[in-house]
Amino acid sequence: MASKERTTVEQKIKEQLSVEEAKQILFDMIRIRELEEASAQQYSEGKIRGFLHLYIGEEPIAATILPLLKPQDQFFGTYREHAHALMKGITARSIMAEMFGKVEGCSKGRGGSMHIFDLSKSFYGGNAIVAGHLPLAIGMALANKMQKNDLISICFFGEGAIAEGEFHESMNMAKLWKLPVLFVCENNYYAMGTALERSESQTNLIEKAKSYKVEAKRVNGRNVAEIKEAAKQAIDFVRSEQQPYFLEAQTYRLVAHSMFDSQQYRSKEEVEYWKKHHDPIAEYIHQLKCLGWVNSNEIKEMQDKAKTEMDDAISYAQAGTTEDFQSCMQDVLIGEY
Amino acid sequence: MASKERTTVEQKIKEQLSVEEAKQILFDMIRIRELEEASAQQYSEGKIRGFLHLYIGEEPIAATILPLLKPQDQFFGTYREHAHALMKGITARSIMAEMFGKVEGCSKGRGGSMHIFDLSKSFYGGNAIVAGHLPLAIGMALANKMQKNDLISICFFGEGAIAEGEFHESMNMAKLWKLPVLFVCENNYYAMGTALERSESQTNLIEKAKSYKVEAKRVNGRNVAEIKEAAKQAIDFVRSEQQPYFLEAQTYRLVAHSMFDSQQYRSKEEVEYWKKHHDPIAEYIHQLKCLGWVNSNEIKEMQDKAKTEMDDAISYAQAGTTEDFQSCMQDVLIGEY
Amino acid sequence: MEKTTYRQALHDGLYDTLKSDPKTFLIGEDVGRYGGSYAVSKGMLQEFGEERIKDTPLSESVFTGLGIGAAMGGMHPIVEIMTCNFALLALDQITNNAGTLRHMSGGQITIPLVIRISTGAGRQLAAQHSHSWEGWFSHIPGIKIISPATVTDARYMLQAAVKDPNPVLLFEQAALYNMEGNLEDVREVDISKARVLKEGSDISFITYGASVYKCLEAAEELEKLKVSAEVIDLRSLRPLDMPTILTSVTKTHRALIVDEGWRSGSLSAEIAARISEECFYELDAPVLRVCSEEIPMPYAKELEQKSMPQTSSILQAAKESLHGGY
Amino acid sequence: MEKTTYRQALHDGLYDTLKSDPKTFLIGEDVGRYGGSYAVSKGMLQEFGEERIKDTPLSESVFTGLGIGAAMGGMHPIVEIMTCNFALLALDQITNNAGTLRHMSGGQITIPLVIRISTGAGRQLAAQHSHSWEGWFSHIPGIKIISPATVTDARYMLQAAVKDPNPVLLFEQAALYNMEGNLEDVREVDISKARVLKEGSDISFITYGASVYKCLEAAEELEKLKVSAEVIDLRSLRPLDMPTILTSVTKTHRALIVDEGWRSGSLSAEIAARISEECFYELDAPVLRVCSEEIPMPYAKELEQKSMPQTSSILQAAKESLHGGY
Ligand SMILES: Cc1ncc(C[n+]2csc(CCOP(=O)(O)OP(=O)(O)O)c2C)c(N)n1
Ligand SMILES: Cc1ncc(C[n+]2csc(CCOP(=O)(O)OP(=O)(O)O)c2C)c(N)n1
Ligand SMILES: [Mg+2]
Ligand SMILES: [Mg+2]
Repeated sequence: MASKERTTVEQKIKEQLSVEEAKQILFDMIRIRELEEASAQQYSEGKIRGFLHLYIGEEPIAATILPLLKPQDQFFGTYREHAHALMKGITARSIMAEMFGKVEGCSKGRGGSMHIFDLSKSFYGGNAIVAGHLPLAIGMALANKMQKNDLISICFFGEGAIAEGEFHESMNMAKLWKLPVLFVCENNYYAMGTALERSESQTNLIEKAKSYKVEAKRVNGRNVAEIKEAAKQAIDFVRSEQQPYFLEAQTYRLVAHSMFDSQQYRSKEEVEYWKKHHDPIAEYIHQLKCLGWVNSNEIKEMQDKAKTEMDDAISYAQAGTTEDFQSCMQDVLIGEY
Repeated sequence: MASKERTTVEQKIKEQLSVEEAKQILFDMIRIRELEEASAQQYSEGKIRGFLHLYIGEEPIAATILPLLKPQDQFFGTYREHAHALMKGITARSIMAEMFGKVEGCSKGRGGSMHIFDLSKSFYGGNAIVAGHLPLAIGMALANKMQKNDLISICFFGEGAIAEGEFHESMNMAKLWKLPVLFVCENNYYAMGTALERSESQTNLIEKAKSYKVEAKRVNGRNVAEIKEAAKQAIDFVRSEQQPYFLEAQTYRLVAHSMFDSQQYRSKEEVEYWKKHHDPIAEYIHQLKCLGWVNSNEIKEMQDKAKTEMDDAISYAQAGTTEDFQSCMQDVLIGEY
Repeated sequence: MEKTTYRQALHDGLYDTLKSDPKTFLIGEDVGRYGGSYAVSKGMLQEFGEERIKDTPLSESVFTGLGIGAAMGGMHPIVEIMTCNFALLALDQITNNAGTLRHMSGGQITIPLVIRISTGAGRQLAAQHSHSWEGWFSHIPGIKIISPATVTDARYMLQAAVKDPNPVLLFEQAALYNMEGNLEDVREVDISKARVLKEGSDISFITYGASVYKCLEAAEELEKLKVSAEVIDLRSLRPLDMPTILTSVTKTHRALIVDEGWRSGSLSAEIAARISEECFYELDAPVLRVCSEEIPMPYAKELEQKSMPQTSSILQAAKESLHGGY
Repeated sequence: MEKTTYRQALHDGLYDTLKSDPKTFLIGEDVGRYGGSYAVSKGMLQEFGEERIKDTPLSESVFTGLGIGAAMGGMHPIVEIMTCNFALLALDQITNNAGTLRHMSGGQITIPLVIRISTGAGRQLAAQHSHSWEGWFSHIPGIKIISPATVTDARYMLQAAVKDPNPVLLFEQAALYNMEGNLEDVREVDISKARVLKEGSDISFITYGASVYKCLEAAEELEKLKVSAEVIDLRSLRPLDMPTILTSVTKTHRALIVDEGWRSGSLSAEIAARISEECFYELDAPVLRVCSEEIPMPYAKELEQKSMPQTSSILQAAKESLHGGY
């Protein structure tokens, strides 16, 4: 990053964040990274199975946006949602136990990595049909609006979801019916192995959103201050105007799509470049250090704390139990059937 | 219509059409109108059943565009397709027999009004899942492109179809893959009883098409010369550039959506206004008369000829037979099963 | 007993539901200004206003999913999908969301949603507007499926469905909208039970929806031949009321299932399989089925009628069962 | 006999098909640069180029419909839908177009299309990635449905499907991709026939796909008890090869159907119903079924395994059939 640019970034941090806030976000980013690395580790040890999608490289988005919500604002996310779950206040224990398939997990171990749900935190998944949760989010927004409860729903999805008909129908209905929903598109430029330019004829996603007359803004998903500023405005807009909003956060997935992915579709060099130059945690640490807002000791402390949290989560998950099969036969319908 | 405007319209006719062509289009519009009125009549006599969707008020679009195609260019349309069928060269006899449910009909009487098919005329329906035929049309375009046969596919649909996810996915893929398909949106401002502004947050359909980077143009669907000019350009563009194109023709359905529709959603005055001032056949006749290109005798002749054609079609349909049930059990799969 | 039509009964049931439960609202294509494609919601927009009678764009997948989301948010949405033929566009939402989210979330999510869908042939609407897919959809765990055959059920099933905390698909029988019938003197109905519409001792006709009347007609014909057929209206297709079915078959020892769905993989297959599993040794003859022909529904009247179960084909199958045509 | 894996066999079959029929091309999500989500099409992009190996956007409905349209235009497209769980998004196209257009147009339209779809549980992918819906989809007239269980079928079924002038859905068994097996010395297979994988005289196991191996295992166990089970691999789910099934049941007088689909409304129901209809008097016991539990598939390994048919549950059901547990 050019030094001029860097100054601007730091300027913006000072403008948008208090030292406390800035450090909290850093800590949360570190927690997310630790959670993801712990998950990868547990996957390789066979404790976590199925699909596992990591958020490494995308941390600033969830770490910055989620804390801006009211606790009761409803979140709808994808299968790449550990970070969002953690940020919405679900404990690492509960998340890890879920990934271990234990009944102590927030979804009783029925869902695993892709299906984290915790209604006490207004966390509605963990949805694994790409774009299938967008209609749920706008429906929730309608319920909020009809009940005048001043809540908004927030819906995260990847840029790959935009090609689905559900995106189109949801954007249109959200705008037509003035639904208070914040769409957050995490544009990491790949949907599995399909690059954005092979998935969208119009790669300017803001233009796409605007074609529904939905307000839209793009942010650099590695720039915490920029994300915060835009997300705050967006959330306020959605809540006060009772209208949808589309926020694009440009980012890069530094790891494979899932543990099954051998990444034939992008070069090692490309990934290495991003890892080396644009690891968002390293970038952010650098910025805060330049500002003199954190020092290496504090960072070490944060890392240790996060590691301890994740170690504890793993022990908790490890000690958990599998749901009884008879119990697992419940909850298909309510009542006798 | 203001007289200044009228002059321009007539100017344009002279620019775009020969006298012969202009008269042929008028004759075709009259034929369509007669076909539709005959159908309504036969419906009221119980000879035609099921859903019957008429094209009255929209005649200039099919009458002008379809003759510009090569005979082998493949047409995909909706349930409101009698006119297009006639223009693509299917006989009124064949259409009427189909609507009578007779085996002499182009689809053997299995399809009725909504499902006219005739592959010898490259006429691929008659499709009644709104927007469900768009993917077929782009698939056909891909087949044409891969076979380098210099054909294009042309796909008609109403503005209501734009809200479906299939529209979104089709536009995107057509542009991404540079498919030679002409989309023609007949925007009659209502989808059954739902007005455009309640079905689209962005009512400017050209903007919608352009959001996929698809070339797009709007025409007045009552202005024959304007339609011809734009359609010709569009067809040439699709064929030579091997790219999709979106043509919107603004129009008005002067009759009910189908024979079941009591038109609660629009006022009698609105419909009367359009009938009185904007019946496209009356308008066009007026224009051609002003130009001195037709006289009342010729028009009368055209009407008589069209009536005769439709009477003959009805007699033919009436004399037809119902398909044998054993035969109707065929064609589910090819071969034994 | 009051006379009414199936359509009017549905209309009145909808009206009462909207009137009594402020959390309900109706969404779907043309439910408002058009008055509902089958006129069931005629006048509702004027009565309840735009907030509660919501015309949607043509977006089956998303307005269905929106209903699911609103139900998760504590409302009691009533979604209308014009016909089951278009419901395939919403089947991902119905299956992967409505039918799945409660279980997958460990029992946290509740979806008090009703989806009204018209179904069935007989009106010459051809292959993209005429199928009966309610039996097909009854494969999906996590949803209930009901379908009224009588005006009484048409009148009260919706209210029961709205009170049910589960996603309920209510299939309206397109062929019955104009049917007149006697409204029974009840204020509510139980949607979990099948109903014996006619008692009999020699053979059990198991059916639902529009085919009920064909079965009753066939049963009447059989009376003339001194054969006593029992006619069961299933009412609920998922879950199935097996006790009522098994009690009947255990009594009559013969079963004939009449189902307007395509034969292979229809609901009739499931019922036949269960009867064989659960009371095989009570059966005096194989369980038989009368279903629709496995072709896309043809338009021509005669062909359409021949493709569907008819009183005559029911009679013929019944005779086969009774006399052992094998 | 050559050893190969199910995945490799599918890969080789796909390769040969693309090589031998210039009208074929492969489209779907990540079939190209990613190499196929299950690596079946790995290397194909490099071999056949972008014209014939086409990565699509996430648009299941439209790329499936596009395949139908291209087939109507004379090509032989091979569409890949990653898993059947996402195929609901394309079910309108499959049913209302692929399965309908030929008949509805009076026999004019031909759709030589193949859709490859992976299916099945066992990999802890939970409720939105694990279901077996091929049996459910086999309700649709106008399409064929096949599913290879052996490496030989994995190798040659695609070629047969591409040669078939009808729309064919080919379901790949996700649980078998890594399975090794002996490739038989054949050059083609007939996709219309079921296959007796093991002959037996006391009971018929009727199954397909991954459950085939559980049935074979159960049959082996039964041998120890001097019970001889016949194992039939259906191979084609629509149409069903009834002669092979009925011949077997007429011989063994007992039938057990093993189907990884949810029990109610599964293919197993149809087969059970047909067996009862067509050879009721040959049956010494009710036709039994071992299916998946009717719940969205849970993630936890133990729960997932308990939800699916297993050798033990097959054995138990077989014993019930043999000893009359009723
Ligand atoms: C409807 C559907 N189609 C395909 C898939 C398989 N799939 C899972 S994630 C994914 C890529 C999604 O990419 P994007 O939306 O950009 O999100 P990202 O994974 O990059 O965060 C695909 C194709 C799916 N889960 N659902
Ligand atoms: C998927 C689907 N949803 C609903 C319908 C019922 N329907 C038939 S025509 C129609 C209106 C379509 O309007 P538009 O696309 O504007 O075409 P128009 O009839 O005005 O020519 C509707 C809702 C259908 N046939 N298919
Ligand atoms: Mg992405
Ligand atoms: Mg319209």
